[in-house]
This record gives sequence, C-alpha cells and structure tokens, in this order.
Amino acid sequence: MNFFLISLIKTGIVAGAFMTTLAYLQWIERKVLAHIQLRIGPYRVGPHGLLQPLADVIKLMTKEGFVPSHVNHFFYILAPFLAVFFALISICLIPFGPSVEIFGVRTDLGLADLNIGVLFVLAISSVGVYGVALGGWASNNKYSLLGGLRSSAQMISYELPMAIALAAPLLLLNDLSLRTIVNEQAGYYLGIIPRWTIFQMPFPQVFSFLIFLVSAFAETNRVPFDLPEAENELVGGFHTEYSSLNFAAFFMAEYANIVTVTCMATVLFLGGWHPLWPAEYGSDFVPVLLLLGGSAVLLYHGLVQPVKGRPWDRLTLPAAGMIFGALALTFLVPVLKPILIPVFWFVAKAGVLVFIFIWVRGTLPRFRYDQLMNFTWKFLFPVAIVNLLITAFAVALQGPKN
Amino acid sequence: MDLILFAFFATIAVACGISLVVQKHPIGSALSLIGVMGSLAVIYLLLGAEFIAAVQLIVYAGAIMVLFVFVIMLLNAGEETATGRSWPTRLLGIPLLAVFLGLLAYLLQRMSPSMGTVTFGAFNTGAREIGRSLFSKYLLPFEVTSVLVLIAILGAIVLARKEID
Amino acid sequence: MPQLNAVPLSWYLMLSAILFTLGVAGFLFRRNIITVFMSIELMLNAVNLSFVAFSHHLRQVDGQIFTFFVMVVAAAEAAVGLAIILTVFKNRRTLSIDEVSSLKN
Amino acid sequence: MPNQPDLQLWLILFFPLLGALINGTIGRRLSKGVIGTIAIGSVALSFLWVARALSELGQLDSPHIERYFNWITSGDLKIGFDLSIDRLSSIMLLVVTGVGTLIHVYAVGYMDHEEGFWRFFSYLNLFMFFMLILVLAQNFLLLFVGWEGVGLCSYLLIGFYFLEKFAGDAAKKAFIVNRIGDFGFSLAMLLIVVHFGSLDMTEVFEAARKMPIEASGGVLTTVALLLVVGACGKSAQVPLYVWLPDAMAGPTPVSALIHAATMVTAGVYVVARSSEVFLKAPIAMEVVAVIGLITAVVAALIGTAQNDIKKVFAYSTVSQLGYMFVALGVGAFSAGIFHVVTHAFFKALLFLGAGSVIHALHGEQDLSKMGGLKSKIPITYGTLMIGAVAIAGVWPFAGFHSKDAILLAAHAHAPWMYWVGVFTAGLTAFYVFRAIFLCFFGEYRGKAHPHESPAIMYMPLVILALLSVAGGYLPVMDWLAPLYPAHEEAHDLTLIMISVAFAFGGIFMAYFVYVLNPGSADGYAKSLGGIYRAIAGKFYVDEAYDVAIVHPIEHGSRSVLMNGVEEVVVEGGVNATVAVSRSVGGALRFLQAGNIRSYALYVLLGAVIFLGVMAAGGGIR
Repeated sequence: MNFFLISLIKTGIVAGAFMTTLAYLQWIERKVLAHIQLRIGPYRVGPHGLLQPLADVIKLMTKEGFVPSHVNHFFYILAPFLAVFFALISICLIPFGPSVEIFGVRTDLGLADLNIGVLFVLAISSVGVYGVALGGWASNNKYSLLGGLRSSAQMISYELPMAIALAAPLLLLNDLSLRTIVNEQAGYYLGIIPRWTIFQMPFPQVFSFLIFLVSAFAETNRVPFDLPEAENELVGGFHTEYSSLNFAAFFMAEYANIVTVTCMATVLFLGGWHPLWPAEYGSDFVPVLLLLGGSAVLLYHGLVQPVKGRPWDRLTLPAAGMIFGALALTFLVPVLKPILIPVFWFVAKAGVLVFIFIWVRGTLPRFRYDQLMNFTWKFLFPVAIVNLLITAFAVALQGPKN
Repeated sequence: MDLILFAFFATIAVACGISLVVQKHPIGSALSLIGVMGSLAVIYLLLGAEFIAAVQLIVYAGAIMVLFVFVIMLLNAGEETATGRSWPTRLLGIPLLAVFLGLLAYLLQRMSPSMGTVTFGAFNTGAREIGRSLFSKYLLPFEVTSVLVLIAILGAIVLARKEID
Repeated sequence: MPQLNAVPLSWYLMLSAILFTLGVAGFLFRRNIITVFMSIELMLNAVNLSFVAFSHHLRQVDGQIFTFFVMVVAAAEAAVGLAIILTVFKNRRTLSIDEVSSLKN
Repeated sequence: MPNQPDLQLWLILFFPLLGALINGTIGRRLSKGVIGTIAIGSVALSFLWVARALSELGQLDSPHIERYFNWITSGDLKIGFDLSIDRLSSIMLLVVTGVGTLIHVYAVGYMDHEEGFWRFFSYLNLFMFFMLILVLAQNFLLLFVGWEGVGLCSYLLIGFYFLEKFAGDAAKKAFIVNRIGDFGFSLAMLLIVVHFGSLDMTEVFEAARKMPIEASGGVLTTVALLLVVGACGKSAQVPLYVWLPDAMAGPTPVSALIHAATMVTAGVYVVARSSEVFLKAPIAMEVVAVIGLITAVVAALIGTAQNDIKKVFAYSTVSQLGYMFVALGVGAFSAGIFHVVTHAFFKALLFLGAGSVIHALHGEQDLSKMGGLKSKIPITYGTLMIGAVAIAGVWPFAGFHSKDAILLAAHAHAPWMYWVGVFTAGLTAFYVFRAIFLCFFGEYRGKAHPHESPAIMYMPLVILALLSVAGGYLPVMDWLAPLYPAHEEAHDLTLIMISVAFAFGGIFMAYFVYVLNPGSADGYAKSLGGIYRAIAGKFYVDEAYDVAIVHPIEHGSRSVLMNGVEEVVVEGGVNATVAVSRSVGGALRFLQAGNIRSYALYVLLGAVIFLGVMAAGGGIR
C-alpha cells in the first residue's frame, strides 16, 4: 500500500506543478516575446501580469463551448481530449532527480520508470498526431483539414530524424530506462567536464542533440514549423473551428509537448539532474546565489531607486525580493537540499531549452511547406543516419562497456 | 490483478474490433483499430513483451495507422454506399464465421489443459534479448526485411507519383 | 490471489481468435477498400498476439521476433497498399471494392 | 589405343567453331579485315593441326581413336563423342582443311563488296566445323550430326542472298531433297543399331567383316542401299541430283567449297568408309555403279547445253561425282577417293576461276555475254585453262590419273561401263572447253568492263592450278591400298589411249564449233532437234518431279489437309473447345466475379473445412 500512497502523493505534486507550469509557460512566452519585441507584455492582471494565466483560464472556461453544426460531433469533441491526453501522459516517465530519502521514505524523484522508457515516450509522441489530425478533419473545414493533413505529414516525417537522433545516445548509454540513462551520465571528465551525452566520449552527441531539438520544434508544431496553424494561410489551421475549453486544450497540449520534449532533451543529452560542474566546486550554491542576486535586484529597484510612474512597484518588487530570498534560504535547509538541488538543475536545463523555444519563435520566420519537407528528408534524415553510423562505429571500436 | 487488467483490455480490444466492423465511416474504423492496437500493446506488456509493446505503438499506431488516417483524410472518403452484391456474402459469411470461431474455440479448449497459465513477470523480454537474437540468429531475415522495406518505399513512391490521367 | 494473477494461455489465444474472426468479418462485410485493408491489419495483429503468447508460453524470444517481422512487413504492405489505393482512387474515383471488380475500366 | 599419343583431335573442330562463334556473335561490330583474319586463321590453324597430327601418327596402320565423353546412353546402347583418324579420313581431312583454307582466302577477296560479310564467314566456318565432324566421326550418329550440319550450312549459304527469291527457293530445294537422303541415312542407322547394337564404326565393321557375302540381299544389303540413298542425296546422284545446279544461287566460293570440293563428296566418303558393308553386298555395289554411270552421262549431256558458266561446272560436278560412284560401285574405292582428291583440286579451281570471271564482269554469269576475255584477265584464263585440261583428263594433269584409274577398274568390272565412261569423258571435255571457249575466245559480247581480280583472289587460283597439275602424282592410292582389297588393274595402254583420245576429241569438237566457226552451234542444235531440246531442258527432270511429286503433294495437302483436316478436325476441335469452355466459364463466372469478398469467402470456407478436419482428428498434439 505504501507504494501506492507515495505514488499518489508524487502524482499529485507533479500534476499540480506540471499544470501550473503549463499555465505560466504561456505567460512566460508572452513576456519573453514582448521583451524581444521591445514591449512590456501582460502587465495589467496582477503585478506584472502574474495573474494573466488565471484570467485566461477563467475567460476560456466561461466562454460558450460552441460546436459548429457542420462538424463531425464525436471526433470534434474527441480530438482535443486525445491531444491533451497524449501530451500529458509522457511526463510521468521523466525522472526529475535521484532516489532520495524524505521523512524516512526512500523514493525516486519521478513518477514511473519503465525499462523501455525512451521507446514509450517515442510511442506516445508518435501517437500524439491523432489529436491534431482528427481535430482538423472533424472540423469539416478546408483550412482545418489542410492543417490536420500538414501536421500529420509533418509529424510522420520528423519522427524519423528524431528517433534516429535518439538512437545515437542510446548506443552510448546502452539502456532504455530514462533513469539508468541519467545515471549513466553521472561523473566528470578531468573532474570538471560533465559526462553528459553531448560531451560523452567516444563520440559527443552534439549533432544528434541539434537534430533532436530541430525535430522537436517540428513535433510540437512550433515556429518555424508551425505550418498546421499558419495564420496567414490557414486562418487558425486545425483549431480554426474550436473555441473555449477545446481550444484551450489544444494550446495546453502544445505547451505540454514542449515541456515533455525539453525534459526528454535534458534527460537524454544534458545529463538530467547532474549539475554543470561537481559539487566540490560549489555547484550547490548556484541556485542560492542566483536567487539572492535576484532578490537583491528587486529590493534595490523596489526600495532604493523606484522606476518612475509605476507606483505598484514599491510594494510588489520588495515582496518578490522577499520571496526570492526565502527560496534561496530553502536551498540551504539540509533536509530539503538533496531534493531541491537536483530538481533545480533539471528545471534549469529544461528552462533554458524552453527559453530557446520561445526565443526561436520570436526570431525565426516560418518555413514554406516544401522547404519543410525537403529539410527533413534531404538534410536532417541523412545527417541523423550518418551521425548514428559514426556513433555505432565509435562504440564498436571502443569495445563493450564494463 | 493480471486477470483484471487482461479482462479489461481484452474487452476494450474486442469492443474496438466489433466497432471496426460495424462503423460506417472509415475514420471510425481506423480509430477503433487504433484502440485495438493500444489495448493489444498493453496485453503484450502483460505477456512481458515490452519491446514488442512499444514497437506495436510506434510502428502500428504511430506510423501505419497515421498513414491510414492520412489517406482517408486525403481522399475524404465518405461513408460507404451499400451495393446489392453484398447479400450473398452476408448470407454465407455470418454462419461460416460462426462455425469458424466455434471450431477455434473447441480446439482451444481441447488443448487448454496442456497449456498452463501466464503470470506477469514470469518471462520478461527487454529490447536487449530481442536485439541479440535479431542480430545473431535472425540476421539474414533481418537484412532481407530491410531490403523488402526499401523496395516497398520505392514502389510506394513510384505508385503515388502517378498523375491522374 | 493465485488465480487472479494467473491467466490461462488459452484465453489469450481465444482473444486472438476472436480478433481474427472480427478481421475476417470486416474483410467480408465492408465495401470500402481502406476498411478492408484495415481488417487485414487487424488479422495480422491477432496473429501477432498468438505469437507473443506462445513465445511467453515457450519462454522463447523467437515468437516476438516473428511479431517484429510481421510488423515490418505490415508497414511495407501498408505503404505500398495505400499507394495503390491512391492510384485506384485517382483512376476510378471510387473506393468501393465492388466498383473495382473489373480488371480494366 | 594405349600406345598412341593424345593428339587433341578436338582442336581441329574447335578452331572453326570458335571462328564461327566470334564472327557470328560480335562479327557485326568487327572490321572486315578482322573478320577475314579470324575466318582464315581458324581454318588454317585446323589445317596445321591436322598436318601435325598426321606427322605424329606417321604410318597409320590402325585407326587412331580418341574418346572424349559418353554422349548418349540408353539401355546398353552407348554412343560416345569419339573422333578418329584413319588413312581414309586423313586424306579427307587434308583436302577439306587445305582446299577450305584456300577458298577462305579467295572468299575474303570475293565477298569484299558484299553485305553480311561477317554472316558469310561465320556460316563458312560453321560449315568447316560440321564437315570436320563428319570426317572425324568415329560413330555413325556423330557422322550424321556433321552430315546434317553441313546440310544446314549449305542451306544457309545457298540462301545467302535471301533477298532474291530464287536463292531462297534453291536453298529450300536443296534442303528438302537432302531430307530424302537423310531419311535413308537415318533408317540405315536405325537398322545398324537394331542389328549390330552399336553405332561405333570399328565395331560395326568388325561385325560386318565376319558376316558372309549376301549374294541375294539381306541386312547388309538393305543397310548399304539405305546408305546409298543418303549418299545420293548428299552427293547429288540420280535421281536426287536436281538440287545441286540450283545451289549455284549461292556465292561462288560456296559453290566451290561446299558444292564441289567437300560436302558433295561426303556421300562418296561415307560409302568408302563403310566399304566393309558394301563389299558384303554386291547388289548394292551394282546399284551404286549403275547410279554413278547414269548420273555421269545424264549430267554431262545436260552440261553441254547450259549457258550459265556456274551451271555448266555444277553439272560437271554432278557427272564427276557419278564417276566416283562408279569407282565405288566397281569396288575401286581407292580410285574413287583419289578422284575425290583431284576433283576437289580442279573443280575448286574451275569454280574459283568462274567466280573470278564473274567478279571481273560484275556478276555476269551468262556465257553468251562473255568472250574474248583471254587477254583481259590472263591469270584467270591461264588457271582456268589448266583446270579444264585437268578435268578433261589429259596426261599428265591430275584428272587423267584418277579418271583412268576409275575407267580401268570399270573395264575390269564390266567393259560396257568403260565405254560409257569414256563417252562421258569425251562429253566432259567437250562441254568444259565449250565453256572455256565461249568465255575467253572470240570477241567480247558483254557491256561491263572486265578487270583482273586482286591477288588475294588469284593466288589461291594459282596454288590450285599447281595442285591440279601435280595432284595426279600424289600417292593416294598406295596410301589407301592397305584399307581396301587390291583389285587387278590391267594397265592396258590401249584403254588409256582411247580415253585420252576421246578427251581430245571432245576438246577439238568444242574448238571446231565455238572457235573456228562460232555461231554454228545453233545450226547443229537445230539439226539435233528434239534431243537438243530435251538436253537443254535438262531432260525435264524438274518438271517431271513437279508433276509427279510436288503437285500431288501440294494439291493433296491443300485438299486433304487444309480443307479436310484443317477445317474439319482442327478448327472444329478448336471451336468445340471454345464452345465448351465458354459454357463452362459461363457457369463458373459467378465464382470469379472479381468480387474480392467472395474470394475471401472461399478462403474462409477452406479454413473452416481444415479446422473441421483437425477437430475431427482430435486437435493438435
């Protein structure tokens, strides 16, 4: 029973955190984009628009869930559910940290651990097409259909380079369980260079990492591969006909996919929760210092030198500063430390990747469809294969792992 | 526990199978087939064939069925129209199928005592074992299959690029 | 609970038999080429199930290898078959099996 | 023969075959020089190999046999791929390869302007191959292979200008007429198998030697007669000689090689080869002799009235073959073979000369359009004259010796044969010189501008001329003597004188008619009246055959086969089949409606039955 209880608790925590992340991911995206475009972005709802996600959720929920008359009802309703389902399910395989001791209970940070974790994630992501495709088809609308077709074709096409790019590090780590994979990446070369897959001998997986990242963009229908929802050609693409929660579901799915993919990248290439440099060089204090610095800046701007014409700041910035400081202190609590440090590193890496996602969206234009296909079939795919071959060769030369 | 899981997913599989047959619309059949495949994947897990389960999802549900759905959408295939020529097959088919299933069941229950039971975890096969025998014992078939796939790719391209004339 | 943890092998086989029969039924009674094709896939799946079940029964991996091969072949078959269906549709403008019964249009 | 060296006789066959293959397959792309080199080279090589083999063998007292592999084994009948050389075949080998080489050389020059150069030489080499098989064969079946092969090649080469109808017809004629002979030959083989249980010549002849002489027919007689039928076909004897004159439709080198020097003597060779059989069958011998005589006379008579130079020589060939048969018939085998050799020389010479003339006149073959060429193409004239003298049998030329050997043997056998032979000799001299005079003397009656042939063409002529002069002194008969029972040859000078006198008489007659007062020939022809017409009409043999054989067959086949069998039986049967299958198909159509689902239903039905049987059988154990 113990097992079930713990699993339940963990699921609750993860689910809550995940959902919140998704909600706030959108806020973050809008903020980042805004600053890239020299705007302020959400600002009205709550301090610095921090409550914007909540507002959005309320808005979407209170809207009328309008179902057009000409659609295929069953699939029209089914599609967003499928999308969300497949998007959320794979988070339960991601290990956020090592197995730790909490209140005398030993458990892994992370919900589940399959022997074939990687394959499972792959499978889920490959099945994920149906949401979009069905949605597009069920809308019974040319634009939506085109969007659905595009996304299915695109996803099938980018599945291959992605899978092959995944295969290469698996050759190095020779296991399919995500947790084992992360553990394989523990340790440092020369005591300083982490043995992450992108640095790991005999053949650092930089290329496969890049390929994986690019295909990840396509798999999640993100710019520059967001053909399925190309506003200027297909109105809203596959979700043209959707409104209220269904619409929200699609977006949630998109963000969930982003998170999952970034987590996968982190686990497979960036060494999961392993810090960037060993603890004896003080990697444990990085979060503390960061947070403290943040709180210092906030306090400075809030109290010493307030910005003109923003009266709220006098209250909000110091408050935020306080919170940051408190967080920084939590990292020093010996009981929480073994849990929080790895989680921090994990989240940090994933966060950087997410930021890259947003950054790219802010900078790159959209591909043309034929360019998209040519890119994957004529460039990514061959490169991935070559990379895989080289890796296999290197591994074979290196001989069997101990 | 196993029994419950098995019963549950077996029911889903059979239900989806039936719906595949009775669904009027190809998309419906496709989705029900995906349902069958998904539940079969779980049943494979029960049988300790993890790799096969994953491959079942990746290849069947993730690639083949997507292809099907894609084609159905592309051709925008509507509900099928009943033609007069189907009654003889029905007339003969249904009883024949019944007999077929009955015979199978009879044979199975004849043989069942000699076959023992399946318990979860009694025999687990990860990707490792599969890979081992795939690249040692079944190397030649493996290579041949790869050639086959290549040919299939070429054939598909040649066929599909044909223009309407 | 011993018998709750032990499912007779014959049940798996029975399941596969039922699925197979359903596939045949689909093949017999459906008129849409694509659906018929899917019924074939269903039959393949049923057979795969028996393969895996037997491989568990015999404690040998070979059955799963066979399943693997079946899947690969099914993939190839799907690719070619769907391409053929596309061509047929382009030429005949129909997907009904009964319409394409003649060898030449 | 354990103590004998292994001579790789197969190489003799191999070279021409290789040449044929090369020229036949990639010859189209090769230059004429290369093709010619390959063709001549291959034949020359096999000639050299023959020479080497003979020098190795030395005194060939017992035949040298090389057995390569077991070709056919059915029951206790074993037929191997065996080659052998004995004194007889050694001579034939030398003649075939030697003369063949010369003619190949000549042909390279002659065919220079022709289309299908490579085709021609691949055929020619193929012919050499088969001819050598025929000569080297140790058993009848292998000999028959060569026999048919040369027939095929002669067909191909006669029909070489297949664009002209007459060539095709001539080829078909030759082929069909030969079939008759081949039929006889194969019957003979079957009989031999039945009677002797083997086809190996040594064994057969051993067996034959032990048998008594059949005064009044018997197995050996039948075999011999059947062989004679075959020989008549191949060697153009009465009544099967009609194909040879038409065979002149082929290129002249072909006429020289196949239809004068080598192939047509195959019949003689076979008879001589199976002398053991014939010696036991006097009746067959008589038949052979008589056939020979008739052929000689008839052909000679016809030859006197021909206006196509090649036809003249063709008929002379026929009559010379007749001579050889006479020799065989009277038991003078060695004389016959001797004549084969000499005849090969001077007849090849005559044909090649004729070819040279034709070449000089750009394809003109009609004697009436020639004349006065003596000064224009002197070398051809000289060599041709030598050939004529040789065939006429004037001392000391080659023809004299062999012919007189034959005549003496004939006289020893039966005097009347001698007289007929002598008369024929006169005729021969007459028509040959008629041709020569018409061609070279008088004034030129044609339009083309004659020119001497290139060296590659007249060199062979010269060599052959020399051979025709000296060939008579080759010790052929002595060489063959141990093979055949010597028969008393009364070296009766008077007889010789008579024959020579007849020859000169013929020559002078021709000179008188065609040179001293040209144009008088028609007068004489008129005075002869019907006889001349008969002769000019070749005794209407072809027409007779048409009426007697061809038309009945044609008409019969048209009425019986076409209207009867074809329409009633075949078409009726076909229609019946169609009707039946249509009705049955109509019945079965509902099973094969192209309705896939019904097919699936059948499959399911089968599966159900199968399962039912299994269940009845009590499941799987």
